[in-house]
Amino acid sequence: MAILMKGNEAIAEAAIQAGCRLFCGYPITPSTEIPEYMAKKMKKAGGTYLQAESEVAAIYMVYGAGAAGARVMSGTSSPGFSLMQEGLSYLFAAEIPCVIADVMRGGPGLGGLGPTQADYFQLTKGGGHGDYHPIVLAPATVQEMIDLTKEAFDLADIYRNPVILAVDGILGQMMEPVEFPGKYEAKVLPAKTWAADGCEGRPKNNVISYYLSSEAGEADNLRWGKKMAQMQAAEQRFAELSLDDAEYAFVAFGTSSRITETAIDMLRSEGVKVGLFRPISLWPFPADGLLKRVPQIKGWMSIELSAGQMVQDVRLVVNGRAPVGFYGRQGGMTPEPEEIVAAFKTQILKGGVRG
Amino acid sequence: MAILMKGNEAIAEAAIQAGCRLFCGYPITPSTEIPEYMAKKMKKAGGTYLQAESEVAAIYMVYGAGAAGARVMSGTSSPGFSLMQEGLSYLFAAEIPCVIADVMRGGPGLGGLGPTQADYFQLTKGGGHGDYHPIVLAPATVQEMIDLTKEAFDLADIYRNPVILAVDGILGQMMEPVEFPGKYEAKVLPAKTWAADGCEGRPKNNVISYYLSSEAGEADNLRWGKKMAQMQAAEQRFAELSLDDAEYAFVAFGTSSRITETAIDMLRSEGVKVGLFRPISLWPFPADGLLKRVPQIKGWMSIELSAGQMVQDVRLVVNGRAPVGFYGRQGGMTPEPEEIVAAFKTQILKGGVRG
Amino acid sequence: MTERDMKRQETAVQGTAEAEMTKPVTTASATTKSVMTEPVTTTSATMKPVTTKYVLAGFGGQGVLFVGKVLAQAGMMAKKQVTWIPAYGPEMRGGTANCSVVISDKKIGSPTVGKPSVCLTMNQAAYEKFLHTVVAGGVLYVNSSIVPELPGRDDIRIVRASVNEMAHELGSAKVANIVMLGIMQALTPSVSDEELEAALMDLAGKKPELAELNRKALKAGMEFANRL
Amino acid sequence: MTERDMKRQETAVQGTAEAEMTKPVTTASATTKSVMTEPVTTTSATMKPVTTKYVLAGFGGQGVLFVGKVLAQAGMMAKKQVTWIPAYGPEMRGGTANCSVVISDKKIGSPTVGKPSVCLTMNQAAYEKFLHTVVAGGVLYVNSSIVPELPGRDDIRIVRASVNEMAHELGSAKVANIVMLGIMQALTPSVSDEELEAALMDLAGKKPELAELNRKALKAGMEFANRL
Amino acid sequence: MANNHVEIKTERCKGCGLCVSVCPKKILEIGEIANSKGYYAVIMQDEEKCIGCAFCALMCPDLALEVYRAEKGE
Amino acid sequence: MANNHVEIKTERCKGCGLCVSVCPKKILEIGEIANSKGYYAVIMQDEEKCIGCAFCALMCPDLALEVYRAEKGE
Amino acid sequence: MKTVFAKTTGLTDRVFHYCPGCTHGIIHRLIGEILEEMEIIGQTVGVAPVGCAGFCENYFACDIIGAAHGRAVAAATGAKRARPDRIVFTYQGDGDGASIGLAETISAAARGEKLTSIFVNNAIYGMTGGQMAPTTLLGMKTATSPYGRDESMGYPLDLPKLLAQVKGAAYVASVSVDSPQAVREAKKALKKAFQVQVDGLGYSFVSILSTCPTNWGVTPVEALEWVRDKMKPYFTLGELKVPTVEGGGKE
Amino acid sequence: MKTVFAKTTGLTDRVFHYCPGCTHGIIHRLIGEILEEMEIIGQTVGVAPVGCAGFCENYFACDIIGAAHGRAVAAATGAKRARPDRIVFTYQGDGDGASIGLAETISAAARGEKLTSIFVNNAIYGMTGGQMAPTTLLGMKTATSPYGRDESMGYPLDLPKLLAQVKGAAYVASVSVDSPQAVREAKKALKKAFQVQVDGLGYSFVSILSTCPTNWGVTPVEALEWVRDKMKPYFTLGELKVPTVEGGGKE
Ligand SMILES: Cc1ncc(C[n+]2csc(CCOP(=O)(O)OP(=O)(O)O)c2C)c(N)n1
Ligand SMILES: Cc1ncc(C[n+]2csc(CCOP(=O)(O)OP(=O)(O)O)c2C)c(N)n1
Ligand code: SF4
Ligand code: SF4
Ligand code: SF4
Ligand code: SF4
Ligand code: SF4
Ligand code: SF4
Ligand SMILES: [Mg+2]
Ligand SMILES: [Mg+2]
Repeated sequence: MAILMKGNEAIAEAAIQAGCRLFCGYPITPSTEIPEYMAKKMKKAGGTYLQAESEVAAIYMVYGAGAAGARVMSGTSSPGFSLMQEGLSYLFAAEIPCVIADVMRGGPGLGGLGPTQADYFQLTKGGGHGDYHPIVLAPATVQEMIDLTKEAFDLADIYRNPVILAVDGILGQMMEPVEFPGKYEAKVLPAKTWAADGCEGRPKNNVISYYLSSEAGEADNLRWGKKMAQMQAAEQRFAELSLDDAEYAFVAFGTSSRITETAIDMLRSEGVKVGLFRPISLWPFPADGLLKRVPQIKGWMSIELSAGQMVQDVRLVVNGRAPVGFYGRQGGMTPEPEEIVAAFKTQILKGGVRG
Repeated sequence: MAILMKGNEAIAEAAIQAGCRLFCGYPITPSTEIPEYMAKKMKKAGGTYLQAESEVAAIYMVYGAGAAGARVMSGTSSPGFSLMQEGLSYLFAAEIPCVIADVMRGGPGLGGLGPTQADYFQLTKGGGHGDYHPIVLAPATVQEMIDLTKEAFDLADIYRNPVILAVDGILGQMMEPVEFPGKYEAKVLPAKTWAADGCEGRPKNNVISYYLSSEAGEADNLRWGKKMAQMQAAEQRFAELSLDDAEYAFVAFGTSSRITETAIDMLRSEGVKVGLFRPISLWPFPADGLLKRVPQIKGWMSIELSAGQMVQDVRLVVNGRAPVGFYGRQGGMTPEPEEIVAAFKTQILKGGVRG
Repeated sequence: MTERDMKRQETAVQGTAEAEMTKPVTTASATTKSVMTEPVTTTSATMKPVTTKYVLAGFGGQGVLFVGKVLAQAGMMAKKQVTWIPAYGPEMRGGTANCSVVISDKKIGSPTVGKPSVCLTMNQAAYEKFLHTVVAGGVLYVNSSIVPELPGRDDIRIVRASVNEMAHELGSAKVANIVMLGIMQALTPSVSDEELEAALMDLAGKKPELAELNRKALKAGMEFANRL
Repeated sequence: MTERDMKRQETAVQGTAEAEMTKPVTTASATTKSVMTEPVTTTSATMKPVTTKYVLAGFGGQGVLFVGKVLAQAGMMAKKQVTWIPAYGPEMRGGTANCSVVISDKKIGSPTVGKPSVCLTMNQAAYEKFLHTVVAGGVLYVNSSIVPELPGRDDIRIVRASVNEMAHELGSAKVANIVMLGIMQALTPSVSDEELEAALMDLAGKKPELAELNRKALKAGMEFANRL
Repeated sequence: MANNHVEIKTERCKGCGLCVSVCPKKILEIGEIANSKGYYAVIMQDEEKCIGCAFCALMCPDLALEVYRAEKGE
Repeated sequence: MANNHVEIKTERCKGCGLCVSVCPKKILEIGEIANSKGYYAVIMQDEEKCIGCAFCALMCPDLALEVYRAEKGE
Repeated sequence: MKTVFAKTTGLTDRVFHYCPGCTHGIIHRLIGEILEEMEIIGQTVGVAPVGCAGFCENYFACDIIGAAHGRAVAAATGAKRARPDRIVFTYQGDGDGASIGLAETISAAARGEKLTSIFVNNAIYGMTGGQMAPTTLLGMKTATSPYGRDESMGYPLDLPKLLAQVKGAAYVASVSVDSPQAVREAKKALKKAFQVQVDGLGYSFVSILSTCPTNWGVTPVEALEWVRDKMKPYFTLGELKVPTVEGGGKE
Repeated sequence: MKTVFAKTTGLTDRVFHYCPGCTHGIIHRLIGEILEEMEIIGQTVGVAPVGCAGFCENYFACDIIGAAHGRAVAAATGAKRARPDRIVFTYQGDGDGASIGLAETISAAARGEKLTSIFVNNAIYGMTGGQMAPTTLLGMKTATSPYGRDESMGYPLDLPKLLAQVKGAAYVASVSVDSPQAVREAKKALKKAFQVQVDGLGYSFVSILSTCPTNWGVTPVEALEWVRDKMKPYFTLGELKVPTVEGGGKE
């Protein structure tokens, strides 16, 4: 049965259903419904909502719990997410599975509470130090928030890697009808034989994130590089809309992809053959899927709630074979479909953008 | 008169000469000589070395001092730099001038102490939340560390923006002969009429980083966007070596650019016409300078102490007009010139890399 | 805008203990004004899928977010596609809050509403902000208890109702929003009356007294509209 | 490697209060072995600019970083281009430390030294690690007080000297590194003897006693080498 | 002798009632008329009884009150 | 009666001298021979005097000492 | 007529954004009055927190730096070290100063930073809509302790009590503003705190029990009663530390 | 022969990497012995700091999680909350626990986290080569207080004294290992701390005065004397708080 639910609450409920029994977080708008929902529901589920003293502490609580083998999660918004960057780098290096939601708001600085996607770089290029990438999943509907949250926990366990839910503030606050399809069945996952949870009956485990020599450091980095290549091969996710006959394509994720859908309706009603390529995994960026469309598409356009970040990844894939335009709104504003249509016409149809 | 000096100490001395009178930091290898030098010399210069309780505190001490109009600096290494990401986003939004040195070590996680350039993304794409960029300067010699440190303070004041010195661990630890050219004369800089340093005799000043509405947030972001465009127009810095007759070009900064110089000597002695494009400003990336060489260069190759980060910026500029290869070492390792030569031959001369 | 407001304005839903801390202003008298345009969207059985886009605005505590939730809930119960998004004005406490609701027969693309077909403005700031966003041929509902008679538009229908007074008469100033919901239901329904009432009861009918009060308010609004 | 080691090994420079906490091992006896190859680089006045690349290695406290500093300082005083880079082995306390020094007549590209032309190994681990990195025709100096006679190479010159004992005789085990520096100066100089001595005095000649001791050690090394 | 006087800045008042609760003379009261922000501002019932103690102003979080004491002979 | 016995694991000893400093019988001493790490390990001077108090082992930071007490009749 | 009470010039004319009856307003006024009375408006730099008081730059007549959540003391430290001739104070909520910024508060005290922290304890995160704070009392229901705070969520932190143990803290007081008398006491403590800074004696800290009628879900008058009945019995009150001659503080 | 003293199974056979005479080694041994004696090696998860003890996973026979600098208590909190049936302890330096991780330490105490923190106070940052720590004594020369720590750099923080004021802390002790007798006392305190955790009474914390001969620039034996002569007079010693029946601690 469908129920009307806020995106943030949907994430929280889905996490509980996926077996998450510990949430460590610190309140921050517009993500606060996640901890609040957890505070309300975790106890009944036999789990714990734990309010950390800060986001720095929260991410390391996640670190400790994940290292001990638990399904654990945190949720925050942009400034809080910034405070977690050292932790994310550590989580990657110590190969600790966990799920973090970043419900993005207006930045930089204290900024504002309006929705943005301006943490894209931070999310996908690594806001912390060193060469690493968490998996980043970007839902576009509240239902997808549920489905991806559940999947996030599995992916985290499979790859021993943090998985981030990249949610713009609108999705976090929006209500839509959703369904929870029965009892969640986790995939058959590798046993956590590596976890530091008491060594009775087995050799002791250490979960650490340092290396003693540069040689060892390089070896670790190469091993992680291989793991990331595996993720790039297996975990690129995207959705397409009206691309089969398209001459032009938008690229957009999350809320901006939905606004773009409406813009596409408008353009199609004017006879313009345009479609949508929607990355669902922001990292790994769905380069292979996009690449398949490159021969067919005469002009691309990235629509973002930022000054233009993902557009770089689009350009890297298109690599000069067609113009790639960009339109975005910032600081909490969202574009109207009409603006997207107009920008598309200027930049792509009239060729206002460089190849 | 030339003196032999460690890179980290050179930064510290240059900062003092540039009028920096407050250093707030937290010790971390391999940047520790910066605070230690400050602790030794600041007092005599009439300034203060202040050991913060953490990097999070350090960056906000810098924030407060900069907001009050002081020339202030911090220095750290990768994990500490990660802890400063929220602060950097705030510094940008509140438009507070300051200088931070990131002496990069092996990551991710606790990692190792060997030199890397693996914070490139974090430095240039914004490790914190929101759309923002500090200026990032990457010296390649100890002398350049001095010159760029002094310039960093001026740039910070001119643009009211944080300026980062991106230093790989080798440069921080290396000794080279340097000269301090007499008394440092700061440029004529705009008076800090905006500083919050007591409002006697003028209307009160507030230095803040939030906006009350998304409309205002967008306006702020657009204004900052303009400022960043100005920096991109005026502050791209790079050096070229043997490019005038070159058919191929390496792109490299910092220590890897110097190793590459030796590789170029080797290749030139074999008759290969190859040169070096060395970004000095990592942000703004010297796209214009690189673009000028695009018509002439048949193959590019980025050499980095990372898994390949700057190569993305090179590819964005080259945009498919020539192959762009990459060779790097990780985790604290540095390449030998011979390795670079070999990689160049495989990837570029033998065409092993995609266009 | 404050994070507090974001949170608070939303929790000030109908029927919870958290109501406005200050009594609402109840001064302007009830007037109605209509222009002869048809509402853009109805639920009438045409072949073309129908999408209704709402913006509901007022100040925090007036329950506009709640009205939106009832509409969305009703739409969902009617097996339609729905979205509900809260938005908050730039000001501090007492600032403007609004929500966007889309009810549609087909999959909803953009959940944000820049140009509503149906708009509700419960205070003057909202009226001034949203008057010009309504699509030509759309309907604008105005709480004339608070919003004085101001310049309007000729290409939309403007329905004015002094819902504060009407609510007061029903026994609680708090249900002014529900009275307005009733008026909207009578003139621009997206769902059947039963579906709307069921949705309202779902969200604010837990306690019998409240259920009764809300039901009465809804009825009162519909009757008022039917008399227009 | 520990951050502490990185720091410490470096601060254990000649003539400071911070010397090794444990006495160095002084067992192996002095032997010398040479093959008939010319050092790759000398300061002799050829037209081609000369670049000498050093790796100086040992365990923390043996003062190899300091030897590198003296070489670099001397190179600078001789108006050459110089670089000095410390590097630290993977092990904990007692692990291997080394530094790379480049002295050149022209601008220095790579400051890292993968294939030294002149190499110094003050302990066995260093010997094993660096023996095979020396370029053919290069020179490897070995502290035979500590490094036992091990398989070598025929294409480089290997100079073995029991510098611990020699230093001991001079009155302080701490100057073994300077004795070795003297030997290196005699056989593969990059600068004049005066320049080297001046550099040494610059870095470790603040206190008269120390100045004297270091000068004597340098001399002793040079004399030893000249007798080879 | 003139009354002590409490000046109520109605537009600043948010009708919180803190002043009412502390007035030792119980002469303050939340009024019936809303200010432009919709707050029912406090009103003075009986200024003659005011002893000018300024308790009300001390507790007012919104600087809505100023207190003047009648001086001898006023 | 046999002596009490202190077993010195020379390869673990770092020659720090803490044991030496606390031995009530002053029978421990830093030796002259370096172990494979170059540390001059502690040596026992006169085991007969050892009272088996284990002060040395309690203070040894490197687990280089084990202490055994002779039992009655041994 | 003699003016018994009029608006201070230490504050601007802007109407506070705080909820009706929120005692943040009273505390603001006291600080404004002190800035005026001590004639330091033009020499003072205030540091704003993130929290309900995050917009206080609109009200204080002195220069203001807006810090990040929890970092007001760090920012104030930077400002004071850069300009030792200035009077620097922070204004912070309990979440800001005792949770995310706890290390900053205690470390500044330990360093004896010559600045003044004003800590407004309303036992809740007001700004974000009423979540549990480090100071939330046991049993108290908040958005993240919906069934009441129990021991598994920890005990309310009595920050002034801790700070009184820190050597570099020269003046530590814990006051309230729940009655006219308390308001007068609070002002005295605040003024002493500023005076300690002017005299260069070390870190001064004043904790003030404050209300949040909105998130407590009570009327403003009930909120004052709640301060009296629940908070005052739990949190240590009074002057917990006053300066000694040599600089450091004495309990 | 009767074994009076032999190596515990609570430690691996790896030789410590610590400098000669560094008392980190003694403290390691005590913990290993306790793990063995309490028969909890297989049930225990230790959390390593960043600092000289950052490699202690090589030595403790139990499972170890390596945290970031200052975050050991946060990581331990996560581990314990995830596995309340396990014994969880942190091993931290003074920089780790009292500077960068200060908020984590005190907040965990306030929350009454049922874990044990072992705080090794050597008055310096050992790992990074001897910089000033929050615990560095006045007058002490370090790499970042080359002329000696003076008051402008703050006063040494007496963390156990603070923690004893925090309600959720059930057991707080401050001990030393500068003599065999002291070592025995230290072991008793450590064992009590673990027992308090086993009994589920709340947070337990043991501060241990330790040496850093290397960075203090003295011999190991002189270092012990320095602990006795300089550190013990400054830092509060003893059992500062022992558990009460109801769970929270009592001073
Ligand atoms: C890094 C970060 N985390 C969280 C937030 C969200 N946030 C803003 S204010 C606040 C707490 C406010 O509580 P308090 O400090 O007690 O002040 P009050 O509003 O109660 O006066 C929080 C959690 C933020 N802005 N930044
Ligand atoms: C975020 C971060 N900042 C700084 C460092 C560098 N660092 C490593 S250990 C350490 C301090 C060690 O001192 P302490 O905690 O007292 O432990 P000790 O080595 O003295 O036992 C520092 C500053 C780091 N690794 N990470
Ligand atoms: S001054 Fe005193 S008596 Fe007069 S109104 Fe105010 S509180 Fe009442
Ligand atoms: S205390 Fe102030 S704001 Fe509150 S009712 Fe009285 S005058 Fe109005
Ligand atoms: S057991 Fe006691 S007497 Fe025997 S060697 Fe050790 S300390 Fe000395
Ligand atoms: S205490 Fe241990 S390590 Fe130190 S000298 Fe004695 S046996 Fe050796
Ligand atoms: S939310 Fe609470 S603390 Fe914030 S202004 Fe309102 S009453 Fe005051
Ligand atoms: S540096 Fe100091 S604390 Fe670290 S191992 Fe050596 S003596 Fe011990
Ligand atoms: Mg609060
Ligand atoms: Mg320490």
